[in-house]
Amino acid sequence: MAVSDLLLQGVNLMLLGMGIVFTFLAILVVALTGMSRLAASLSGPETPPTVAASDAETDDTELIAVISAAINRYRSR
Amino acid sequence: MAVSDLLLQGVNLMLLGMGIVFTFLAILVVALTGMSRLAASLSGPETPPTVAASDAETDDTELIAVISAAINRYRSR
Amino acid sequence: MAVSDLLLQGVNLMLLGMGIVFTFLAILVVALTGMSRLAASLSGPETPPTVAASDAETDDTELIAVISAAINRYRSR
Amino acid sequence: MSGFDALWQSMGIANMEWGQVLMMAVGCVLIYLAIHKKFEPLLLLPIGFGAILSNIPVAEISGPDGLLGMIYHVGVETGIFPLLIFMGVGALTDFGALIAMPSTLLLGAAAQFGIFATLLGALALNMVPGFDFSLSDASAIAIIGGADGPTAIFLASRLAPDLLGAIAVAAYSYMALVPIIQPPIMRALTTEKERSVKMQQLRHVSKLEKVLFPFTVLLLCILFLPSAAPLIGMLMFGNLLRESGVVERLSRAAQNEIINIVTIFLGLAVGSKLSAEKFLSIETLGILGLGALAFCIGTATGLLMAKIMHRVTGGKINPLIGAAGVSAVPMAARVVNKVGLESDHHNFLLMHAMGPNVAGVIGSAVAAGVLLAVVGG
Amino acid sequence: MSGFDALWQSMGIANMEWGQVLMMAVGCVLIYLAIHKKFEPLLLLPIGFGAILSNIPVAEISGPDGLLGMIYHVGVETGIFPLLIFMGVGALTDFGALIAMPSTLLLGAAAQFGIFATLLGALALNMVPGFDFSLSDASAIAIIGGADGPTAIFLASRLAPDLLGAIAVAAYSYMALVPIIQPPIMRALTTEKERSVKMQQLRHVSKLEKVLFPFTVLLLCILFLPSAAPLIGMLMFGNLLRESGVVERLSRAAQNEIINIVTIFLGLAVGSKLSAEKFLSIETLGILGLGALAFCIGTATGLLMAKIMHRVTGGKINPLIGAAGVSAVPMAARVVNKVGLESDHHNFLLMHAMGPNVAGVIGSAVAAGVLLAVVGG
Amino acid sequence: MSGFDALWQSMGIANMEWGQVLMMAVGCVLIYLAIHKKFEPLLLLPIGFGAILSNIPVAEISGPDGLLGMIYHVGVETGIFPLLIFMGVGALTDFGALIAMPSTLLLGAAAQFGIFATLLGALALNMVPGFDFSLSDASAIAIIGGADGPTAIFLASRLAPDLLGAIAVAAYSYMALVPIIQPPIMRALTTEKERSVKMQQLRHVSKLEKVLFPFTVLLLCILFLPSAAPLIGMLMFGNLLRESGVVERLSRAAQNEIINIVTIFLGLAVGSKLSAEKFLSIETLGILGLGALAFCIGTATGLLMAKIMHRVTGGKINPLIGAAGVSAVPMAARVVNKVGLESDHHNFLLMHAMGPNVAGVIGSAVAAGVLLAVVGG
Ligand code: NA
Ligand code: NA
Ligand code: NA
Repeated sequence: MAVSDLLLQGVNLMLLGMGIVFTFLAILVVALTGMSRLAASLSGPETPPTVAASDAETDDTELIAVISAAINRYRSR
Repeated sequence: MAVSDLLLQGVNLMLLGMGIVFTFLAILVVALTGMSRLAASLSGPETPPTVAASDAETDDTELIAVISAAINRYRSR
Repeated sequence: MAVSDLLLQGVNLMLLGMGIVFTFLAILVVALTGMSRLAASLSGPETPPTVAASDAETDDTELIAVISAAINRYRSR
Repeated sequence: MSGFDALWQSMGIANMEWGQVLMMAVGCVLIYLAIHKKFEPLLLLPIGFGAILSNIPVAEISGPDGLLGMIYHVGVETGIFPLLIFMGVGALTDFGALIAMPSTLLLGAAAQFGIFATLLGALALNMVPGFDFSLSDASAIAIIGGADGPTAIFLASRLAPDLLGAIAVAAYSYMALVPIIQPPIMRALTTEKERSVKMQQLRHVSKLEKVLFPFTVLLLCILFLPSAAPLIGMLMFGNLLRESGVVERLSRAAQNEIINIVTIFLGLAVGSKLSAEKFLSIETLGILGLGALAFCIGTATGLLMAKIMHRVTGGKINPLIGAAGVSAVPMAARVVNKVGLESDHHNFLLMHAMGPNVAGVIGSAVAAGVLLAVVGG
Repeated sequence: MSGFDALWQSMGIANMEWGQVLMMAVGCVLIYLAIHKKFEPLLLLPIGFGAILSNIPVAEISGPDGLLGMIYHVGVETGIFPLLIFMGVGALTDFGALIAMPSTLLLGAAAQFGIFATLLGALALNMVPGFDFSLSDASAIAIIGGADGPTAIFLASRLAPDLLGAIAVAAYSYMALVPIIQPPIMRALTTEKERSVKMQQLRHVSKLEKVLFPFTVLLLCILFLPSAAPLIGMLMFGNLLRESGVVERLSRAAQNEIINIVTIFLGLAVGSKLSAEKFLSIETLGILGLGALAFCIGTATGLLMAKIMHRVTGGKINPLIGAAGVSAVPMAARVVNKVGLESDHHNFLLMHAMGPNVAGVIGSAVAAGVLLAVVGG
Repeated sequence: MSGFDALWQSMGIANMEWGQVLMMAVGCVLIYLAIHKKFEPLLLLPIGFGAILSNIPVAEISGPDGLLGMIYHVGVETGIFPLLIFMGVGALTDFGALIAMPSTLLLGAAAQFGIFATLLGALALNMVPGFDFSLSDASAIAIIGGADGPTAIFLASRLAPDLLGAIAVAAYSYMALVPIIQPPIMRALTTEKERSVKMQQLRHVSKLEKVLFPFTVLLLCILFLPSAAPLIGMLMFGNLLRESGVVERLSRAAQNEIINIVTIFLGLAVGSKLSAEKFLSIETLGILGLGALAFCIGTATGLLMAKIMHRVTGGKINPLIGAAGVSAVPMAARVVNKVGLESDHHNFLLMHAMGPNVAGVIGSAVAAGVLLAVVGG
């Protein structure tokens, strides 16, 4: 195939490709925004589960803090 | 094949199957009882290895206890 | 094949094999010695990285020491 | 421009069929149950996602060159994945309660009646127009009553690959539903007094007994039922890795790396069998109904056998533990414990229920062996 | 003695070709970069070692019966390894920043222009004597601009297996070079004032949103671009394992055991494609040049789109975060953070850059889907 | 009723052959040795269990469609499993002691005489009626003298698959027996004074040396013995993962997940080769005898070479460390240490024995390469 034909195909593919990538991700922006609203309306106040989750995280950090503190205490003797 | 034939086969298979399952597991009851006796006679007094094993387990629980205690102590300060 | 032929082949293979194993590993002795010299000349004083590495190891042992000590302290109460 | 046309033709919306949409919805329901209701999430989440992926139009992910198709071919068609899961289950299971009280094996045996009654039920369904279950199909469906996921997948992959998706979904769903299915049956078939029976503490089981146990079970399997040898062999191999005490590395690998990796792949591969033409049929409804029946019957016969043992032993056995004979480890044993606590707040039956519970695993593997030997031969 | 003769004939020095020596040197350079410069060592070290092994004369390690040849056949030709890596990436990635600010997806989209400009560049190179890139070749080369290793390997294994070695090496090398390639472009295209823009703290993202996210992305993929479904499907499956919170075991397996094991094998297998006749050609130079171009263009278009968003939002967006749209997670986001700190020591852009950064992963998977649908169909 | 008949025909007791019973007993003995005597349990336990499973009548577990048969086909016939084990061994091995004292390589070389003497012995056995070892068979048997399990399995799978079971069992059994086999030979060939020699502390080995080491070894292998490249290449790849310091994830995967998983499967697969017709033959007795001979000769020649080095260096080398040259890592080095402590309670030879010990691994891989090049060509 002549290079010019290939390049023409390439330009078409570029336009098509960027078009689709942009369209796809733009629709995804809309979809994610809608999804977040749906999630907010589904879970209502929704604070409780979040708190629980962050609780678990606190525990985790706390554990690390405990261990670090223990080690520091031991070292500082 | 007619459904009635199939059902007949099914009844046979049911009788055979439950028979074998029961027989198999009943023999296994006997075999396990024998196995336990054999084990008891093989190991004689047998307390030492058991103690060692449970020792290891104690260590494990003890370790967990130690860590929990350490964490609790730290938190309660 | 006659056993004597096989044995002859075996003797050949033995001589060849031990010869190669020895030659190979002897060359490797030379190569490793050269490699070590190369490494020494490449890294010059070279102490810093080594120190860093052993530092990390110390930390590791220290951590184990800390934990063991903590457990012992707990037990000895 | 042909690119646009090719692209439109390659879009999902241009090729979507109703059946695929429905199957993706089924996949979403399974995932919802897994996440929100915690229904056997380790299997149902990958199965549900596999169902979605394999019903995507154009992509052919469950085709012979697609990821899920290849995983199914390598791991499920060959039986390798269920067997590796069985090895992991063996490595994770402590058979101590069973060794301490071997008579609970009879409870595990009785509960397998759910399997064979369902077999008959599946064959009887052929009288209803629209159903056409062969003896192989009926056997594969019946094993749902074994309440043991890998056994069900293993048997279905051998006897009725077309029904595998529905059978696996039914098996894991009902295993998850055990806390809902079993208690009413347990209360109906036992008296308050029976439920309050306190059982003697289990004797200590020595390490030697635990090491000899896998050999004892395997020996009987070899002598009488070699068709169950792959399942029971791998179960006992895993258990030996655990109990031998000398191969800690391998035991950990069987309990963690291998079983986790295989579970992901097994779930996805099973999900790849949830295609519309296979799953959206009247037969699936039949399978779901028969599966529920199987669990109920198995629970009932386990309980009845336990009542007999209660009588024979002069009241030493709490009949509730019979319900654990269906396996569904450790869910069924926990249900027994919970129902027992309702009658007496200080009666912990968990350990006593573990005996019939693990006996149920062996029992359904034995039943699978019988079905393979007679039907699959 | 024929043994001696056979042995000499079997020695490496008697059979070594120049190309093999050079390719082993290339392998050593890759390993040097991996160890000494910390260039994507997880991939480049196994790739480099694979290159050495596969160029050993006589041994035929990358032949059909050799270890690397078999690994390549099973894992790369089938696409399984890159897909499993994608599952692991999904399980390792927190898409929270993207969910909190979905508009950053547009940055991920703009940065993919690097891919398509490079496609054109590769085709234009055909005007230089010695180059003969087909549309498939050009597409596979272009995906280097996606700055995403597994996507590049997946697409190359489908569209241009002969170029796979060079493409994978270029992709991972430039990903490692992001801290060197991007900052000058970032400084050239933005003003000091733009670089100092402080962005609003990201809102909290609920667990439910994180669970719904994979389904939202997958749904669009199913509807519009099923050819990207294997990649995006596995990415989202991994992410669901992570976010569902009920399959901790499987999430860990995807994040550790599976991705680590597969990375070793994928690296070795890619290395087995670094043979002299394939790699030591003018085309490789072209690929390396085009790859650099792709990264630069992608960075620039990402930045330009971010400048547009900066204007549109009345200055709420710091244009620097556009550079993270090329993906190269998390390196590009860190570079944004670093360049941002140069202008204002208290301006931490890391979290804001993570949005376009992970958007870039989705963007390049979408671009790969388009190329597969149009070129690979 | 045909069901009954089919079932009886499907029972193990109806189909059991004597050979199978005996082989299961062999399997039990191996497991007993593994558990009770701690004989290389990581391999001998799975091998023993594999032997039991594969000799179950009717079940055909080691047949082409059986689990063990498939595992053997995929992992052992292809050589993949031993090579992955070698990668793991490389990742687990610290070659520092060898780098600090490269001359100990000569001890590793000398100990390989056990291999070649055994080769001759195997051929000579053909003079005894009932033995008919080809040159390939003899080579595969001889490698037992390398005291290295994966090397033995790799070579046997290539040169004499029929003897693989017996060879692997012999190799691992004698490796386990090293603490019993070696000390008498060590005491017989050395004087009390020699055994009391204290060796200079090993010099510090830099990180750079450890990183360059795998390349040095691989380079020689490439130049002179590419037939050993798969083995040595994977060993050195694993070691580079370990020493590079930049791929901690991969190093851990090679040292744990991969080697543990592969060990389970390799053991089972090797066990599947323990069939009555292959194992219960006079040839197995020959192999066991030759294996013992190989270990004794290797130990002796290692010691003798160490005595020469003792003289040459003016007494700086403790001749005991020569015994560690047979490999059997780290057992042989520990035996050296123990025997050394008998003569002087403060003489710790462990680190000095690690040099020849790991040299023995390289030495037997080199010997395997020679045998493959000459015999397998
Ligand atoms: Na069951
Ligand atoms: Na990208
Ligand atoms: Na050796």
